[in-house]
Amino acid sequence: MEINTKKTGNILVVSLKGRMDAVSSPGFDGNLLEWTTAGENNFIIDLSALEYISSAGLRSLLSAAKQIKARDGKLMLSGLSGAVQEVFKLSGFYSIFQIFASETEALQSV
Amino acid sequence: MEINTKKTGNILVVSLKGRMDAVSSPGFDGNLLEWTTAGENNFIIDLSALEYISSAGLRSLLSAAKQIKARDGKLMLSGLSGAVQEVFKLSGFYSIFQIFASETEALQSV
Amino acid sequence: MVPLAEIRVPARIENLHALIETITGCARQQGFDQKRIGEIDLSAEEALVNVISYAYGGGEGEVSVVCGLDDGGDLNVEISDSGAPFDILARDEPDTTSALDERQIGGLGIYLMKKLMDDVQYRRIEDRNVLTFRVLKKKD
Amino acid sequence: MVPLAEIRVPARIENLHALIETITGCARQQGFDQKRIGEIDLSAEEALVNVISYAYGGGEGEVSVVCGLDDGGDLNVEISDSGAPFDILARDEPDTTSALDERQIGGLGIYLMKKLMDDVQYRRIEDRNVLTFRVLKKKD
Ligand SMILES: Nc1ncnc2c1ncn2[C@@H]1O[C@H](COP(=O)(O)OP(=O)(O)O)[C@@H](O)[C@H]1O
Ligand SMILES: Nc1ncnc2c1ncn2[C@@H]1O[C@H](COP(=O)(O)OP(=O)(O)O)[C@@H](O)[C@H]1O
Repeated sequence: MEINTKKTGNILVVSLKGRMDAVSSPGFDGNLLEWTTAGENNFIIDLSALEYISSAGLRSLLSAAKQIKARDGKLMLSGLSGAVQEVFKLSGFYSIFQIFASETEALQSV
Repeated sequence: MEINTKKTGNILVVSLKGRMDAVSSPGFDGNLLEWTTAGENNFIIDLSALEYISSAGLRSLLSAAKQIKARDGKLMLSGLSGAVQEVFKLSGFYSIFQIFASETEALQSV
Repeated sequence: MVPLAEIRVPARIENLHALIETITGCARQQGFDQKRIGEIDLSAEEALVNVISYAYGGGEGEVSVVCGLDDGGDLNVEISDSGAPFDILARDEPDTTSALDERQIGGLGIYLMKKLMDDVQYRRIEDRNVLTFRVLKKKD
Repeated sequence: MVPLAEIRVPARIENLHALIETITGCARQQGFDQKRIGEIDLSAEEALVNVISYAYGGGEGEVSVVCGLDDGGDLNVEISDSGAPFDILARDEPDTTSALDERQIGGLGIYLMKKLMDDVQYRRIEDRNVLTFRVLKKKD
């Protein structure tokens, strides 16, 4: 999985690309720790280039949501499609995340 | 392997990323055919993000060089490092390509 | 079952992709579409990661995969280990409805596999845990 | 040889990555560094692509890989097929010096494997072609 970030205002936009699986998810967890330690509090995680997510990836996203909420931060997801959308539906993840069609719409909402 | 292109003057800069192996090389061959059919004649193939090349990749690059030369076109390579550099050395490919340290240096040479 | 492909490797995370690709390779050969292959990919990961993470406690062990077609021409994937007996299908359904604060982390892997595959079975055969899932052949 | 990992799949390009990753998984477990793993990756691809492309003519067949440690603790990788007898090591060295116009396309795969691996052997055992390469264990 490729992880790219860019800062827009006080929001860190994180783009995930490729496979978020049991091999790659721990890298995301490590990055999140770095970002929050550096003081980041508001996140958009854009999944439009994510092709695959397994329960290991869901675990990382859920754990991120809990950590960010505990810090009174904000987490939005955007760009879900295909297999990622299907897995989110099956897991009931639509009801626990703020989800936008695109990164742009997520940015406009704040 | 990811293939990205951008046009700079009359040169098509092609960036290869990831693995150029027996699975991915045929895709490159197909793209080359499209580019030459569309009239492209001058190429820089930037390998700075290429992590791996096998003989199947070498075959595609050599075949590209022969085709482009037959059309009186120009082919430059740039950004070789690590494993790609080692495989080029073992195969004697340094003597048959014009090779530059970076895409910028290749562009400056014309 | 006529085996199409087999792999036996140490149950370690660095072998996860080899294991998964052995399974998706079989599925590709059977002509399943991209979407179904993605679901097989996911189900395979879920089953395999459990073996890798839990079957041998902290110790070393192996995991085997056999793919093949059954008499009806459907794809069968058999994943087995020689760890302590553990029926992964006997677990309760995970929480998929509560809000963020109450939502438990984990337990979704097996649930997804059960939802996506056509039939999932656990058997203890001699000293092995054998998990089998079946993918019905595509209708022409 | 104590087998660390084994895989047997149809000799098809969609199984190439599963085969290669079975081999590099063994190498990782033995603690080889990134550079050496890359060389093993390349050598494995070269040997396997030949089996996939040529061993069975246009027909179907299987390819097996066994990785293990020999008595000296070095990694051995054995790649075998049941195609027509063909000693891949008997070929002439390819052209690595002539200029573009004269440079022949192809023939580099086996050459690279021979250059990079510590020992490469071909044997015909019963009805199988068996190619073995050895990677000396890293010195501490
Ligand atoms: N092979 C196994 N041996 C022993 N325990 C297992 C095995 N597989 C799974 N478990 C147990 O079942 C639980 C649920 O597994 P799973 O549904 O995949 O979710 P997760 O691994 O994300 O918690 C694990 O947390 C583990 O305690
Ligand atoms: N298993 C095999 N059975 C029959 N012929 C083979 C086999 N492997 C290789 N060959 C022959 O050997 C030639 C050289 O192989 P190789 O060095 O890998 O280069 P390349 O495949 O790129 O031409 C092939 O072109 C093919 O004719």
